[in-house]
Amino acid sequence: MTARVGVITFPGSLDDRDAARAVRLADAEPVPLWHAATDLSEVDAVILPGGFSYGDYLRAGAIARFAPLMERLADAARGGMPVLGICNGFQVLCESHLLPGALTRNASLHFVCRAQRLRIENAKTDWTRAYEEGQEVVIPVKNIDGCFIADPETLEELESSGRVVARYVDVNPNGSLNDIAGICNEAGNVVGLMPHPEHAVESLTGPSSEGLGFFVSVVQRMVSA
Amino acid sequence: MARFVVEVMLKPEILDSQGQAVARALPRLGFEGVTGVRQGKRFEIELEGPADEAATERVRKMAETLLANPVIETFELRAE
Amino acid sequence: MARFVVEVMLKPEILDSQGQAVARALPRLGFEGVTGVRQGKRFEIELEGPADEAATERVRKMAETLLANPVIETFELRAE
Amino acid sequence: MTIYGTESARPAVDTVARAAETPDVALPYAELGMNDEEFARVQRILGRRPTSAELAIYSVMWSEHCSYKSSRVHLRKFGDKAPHSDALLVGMGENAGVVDVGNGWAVTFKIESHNHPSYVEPYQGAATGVGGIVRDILSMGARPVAVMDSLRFGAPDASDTRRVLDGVVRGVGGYGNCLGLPNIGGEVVFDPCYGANPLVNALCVGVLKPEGIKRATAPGPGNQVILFGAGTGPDGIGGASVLASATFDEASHQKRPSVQVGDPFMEKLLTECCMEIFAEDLVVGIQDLGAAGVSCATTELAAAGTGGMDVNLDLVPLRDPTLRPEEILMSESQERMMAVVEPAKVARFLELCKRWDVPATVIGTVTDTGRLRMTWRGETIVDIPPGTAADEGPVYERPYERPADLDALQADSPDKLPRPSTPEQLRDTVMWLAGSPNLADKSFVTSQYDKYVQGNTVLAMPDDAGVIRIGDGPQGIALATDGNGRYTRLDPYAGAQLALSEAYRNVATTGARPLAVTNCLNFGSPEDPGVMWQFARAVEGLADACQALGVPVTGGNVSFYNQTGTTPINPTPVIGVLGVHDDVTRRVQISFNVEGMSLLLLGETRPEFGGSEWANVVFRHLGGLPPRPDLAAEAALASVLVGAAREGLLDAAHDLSDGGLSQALLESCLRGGLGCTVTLPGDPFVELFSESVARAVVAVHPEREARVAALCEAARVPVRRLGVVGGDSFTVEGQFSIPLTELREVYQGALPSLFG
Ligand SMILES: Nc1ncnc2c1ncn2[C@@H]1O[C@H](COP(=O)(O)OP(=O)(O)O)[C@@H](O)[C@H]1O
Ligand SMILES: [Mg+2]
Repeated sequence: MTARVGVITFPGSLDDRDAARAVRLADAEPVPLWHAATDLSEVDAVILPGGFSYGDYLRAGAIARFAPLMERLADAARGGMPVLGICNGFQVLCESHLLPGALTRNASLHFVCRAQRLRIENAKTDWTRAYEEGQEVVIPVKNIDGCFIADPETLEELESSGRVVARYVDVNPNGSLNDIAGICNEAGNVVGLMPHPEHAVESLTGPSSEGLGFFVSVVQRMVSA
Repeated sequence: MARFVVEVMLKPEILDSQGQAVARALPRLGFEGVTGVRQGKRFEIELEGPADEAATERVRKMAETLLANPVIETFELRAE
Repeated sequence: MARFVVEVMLKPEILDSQGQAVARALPRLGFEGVTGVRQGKRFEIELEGPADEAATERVRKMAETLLANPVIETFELRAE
Repeated sequence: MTIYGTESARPAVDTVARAAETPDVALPYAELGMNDEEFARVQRILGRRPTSAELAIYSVMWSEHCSYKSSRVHLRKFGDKAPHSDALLVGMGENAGVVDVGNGWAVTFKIESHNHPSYVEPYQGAATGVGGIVRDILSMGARPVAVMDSLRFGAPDASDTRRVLDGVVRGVGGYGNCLGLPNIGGEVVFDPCYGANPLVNALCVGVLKPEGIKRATAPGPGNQVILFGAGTGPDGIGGASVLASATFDEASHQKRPSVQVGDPFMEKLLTECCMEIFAEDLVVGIQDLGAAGVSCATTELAAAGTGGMDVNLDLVPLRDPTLRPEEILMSESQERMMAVVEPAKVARFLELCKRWDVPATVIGTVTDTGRLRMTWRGETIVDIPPGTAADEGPVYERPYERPADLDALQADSPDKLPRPSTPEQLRDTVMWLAGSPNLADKSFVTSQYDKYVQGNTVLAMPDDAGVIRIGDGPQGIALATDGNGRYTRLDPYAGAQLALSEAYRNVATTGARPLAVTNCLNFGSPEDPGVMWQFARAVEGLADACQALGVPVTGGNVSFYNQTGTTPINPTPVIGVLGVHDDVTRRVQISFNVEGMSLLLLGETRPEFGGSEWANVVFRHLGGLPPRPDLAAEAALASVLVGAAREGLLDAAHDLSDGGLSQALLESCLRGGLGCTVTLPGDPFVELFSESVARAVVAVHPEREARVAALCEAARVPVRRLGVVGGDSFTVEGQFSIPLTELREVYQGALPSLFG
């Protein structure tokens, strides 16, 4: 049975078709989900793609959070469904309080697009089990509101419970606290990631194909579940 | 017609990179003696009906749920 | 120590895409009856010295040259 | 009824009936940029004075920007001399040209300027420049797949340059990134002549099926005219308010601002909405609203269709309810489109718009009356033959004359400038050039642009051309833009050819077959005979070169009046070349990736330094003649590069252009992180810094050297072994060796230290 991975399109989503391509390359079936829908079409996992939902006007992710489908998603996520928020998707997850902290304007105040080296810090989440802990991968980042912040207690809790999923290596492109590039919830099924693994799935069009592991991970989980 | 102003500022402990950039730019432009700059947002909201308690409550709810992110921001609200 | 607030808003004839996006989102969140939303910026500026005429003038100059873009924005300034 | 009275709250309307009755009312046509003769012509066409709304339409449609009245007689040469091309599906004259790239795919692309607005308000000017060209591509029926930006700013250390550059780059990025279009290339050039005249030229490319091509036409009486997208506000209508205030309601109509503001989110919605509308084949014609807004869309659609249209201006959704009809007609509000839809399909059209939150309104109907009629508040305010506004604008044969200073300029050859000769001097020159703003690393700019979005970017900056995969591959396209104002100042005919040459070469260097051309001609005032001469010569040069290289011009844009006082910018034709890759996996990059590869130099090097970066950077010298264009050599080089790429022979290739061999080698070294060692048989200064055309350096596996040499010989392209890839320095035997770390520091540090 192939895993069905939903990809939500909000108005202003940009990397939805790329996320679907990545799902396909991981041998799963991508299922387009429309933000205004009221059910999740029986998917096994969901990706909130990158982009500028609602233009990122007001705050990145602030308006998309209220999409009808997000209520369903929140329930499903609490019930253990794997959810990956990439860039704008990460911002939506934080705005929805499915993940702690917030993503604010980059320290440089510039949009930054670069091939970024990351270290996978937690290889046990639903989206990282195809990696080794400590493995380094090169994946694009591209954002202007990618600076992860959280209050000291939250940060301490994320660090001590191993919920920092990925960290920037060499360069911190946006000023994130503790070089944090991605985090997860307590159960490890909801992951937010600022870099874009869906743009590192073919070496022809990305800096590497090392992002594929995120999508392979969730497929492996479906199979083992 | 009721008019409200909602002012949203980052919590003081949150790094305000935009405010800091302004603060850094000022001396370059010849403005000395500035000891701090903070940058936030300002919304003007117009509602049908009178500017009564109920309207204020509605705007407060908008501010809490949408206009400000309580994780990093605080807001103030006033009728105009 | 002098404290000023500078409020920067788009000129009324300039498209306020951010305010409009908020205005369009509100009904979907169950907030009806909102007839207009405008979004602008708010700066808090702290200066050394007293909040006198001269300080006000300096902040006005900052607002004109850096905080606001006179081509599309207007500002208001007040001491706090 | 009083004519222009204030007796009621309702301002008076200048109706067609009124215009016929009051021939002597003075209209402010001069303020709208119309001369006496043009105004008289409008009167002759209409047989009466125009209403103020009609004047609004004619004045914008007959403006230089919309009518090409000064350039048209010259631009014809692109058509007259166009080489035959089987690939051309839509030529010049539509919103953008369309070329067949094979395998059932077509591509449309165009470059356009937004220079003046980008000086007034850099962020919004640049942002709306991107937005405007994207809508042109959209209106051809294509999905936009990438953008490029060709930028020119004043002296890097001039006080205003930072403001303009910062805003322009943020604007290009802010709009394109939010729209989800990868930025795959462009230019950043500094020269004092662009100080108060920055050039912001934006290119967009889109992909479609040949059967899906859409046209700007309104055929079929009874078909509905739908305006969709953003509301109409007082954007960019400084001129219209002259009309409104001078004629009518002095007090309440201040001169309106002329800044246009972009909303990329709305454009993204518009794009997705159009894709679904096209997929269901819901339109018979479509036009974007750019400069001249509703005036342009209605007149052009009607003129190209059955010929008539009735429009009710009261139905135009307004952002500002106080707008007068003249202002509605001239408004340049962004993110709007106009579609012509069969009545039976209107409901579905509106439904799709609703799904995407795109406001859409039926505002008119196609007729066969031959007249464009518009009503406002129940009165007829426009009744004109639409073709007279859209197609029959004035055409000027402006006087032109070779600039008086050109002889002296060309005589002032760089030959007398002292040249570096010792190893130290040569080394210093390499470093100096590498760290000069025009040659230094542009990552400070390009890292602010998303190049990955859509997942089809095969090559982007800093490679020689952007390459985009089409469909699921393996086919794809390559695009490059180039222009050199210094060369063109020295010799406009050659300068335009050199720009084409370079873009052509850049595309071929990636392994793509060059196919078609777009151009943006940035010049001073056409009323200056010297400028007009530059323009005529440049167009002639470009047309001849396109013919020689077999690549037709498919579209473009002219921007005049780029001057400060009476001083024009250096004439700056920016040329975009589109090429095709049959298999994008065979694309060739600039980076030296593998130790031990042999370096070959293709092409012939002559001592050519007129207009060179060396003369510019070291001496601020501009004089002499630019490098000699050699189109035959260019075509031969391209055939070798394309053939070698197809056979998979090249590990890297980089064309030689600004800064010459030295610059090309160090860019390839720094990109790949590997050094090189080369031997220069001739005068090292000439070898390193000459800007002769039709040259490229390639890295090939030693075993493949012979095959590449054979290809060169067959095409009569001179080839010479330069050296080898490897190590961690840029070494010229017997001269100098510069550690890459040192080079990297100056190359990458320059722009951040100026603008960071
Ligand atoms: N404004 C820009 N936007 C996007 N890419 C740019 C821009 N300016 C320069 N580039 C890219 O940087 C690289 C180097 O530019 P340049 O040296 O001008 O190239 P070339 O000499 O090959 O034409 C190219 O890939 C070019 O497309
Ligand atoms: Mg090149």
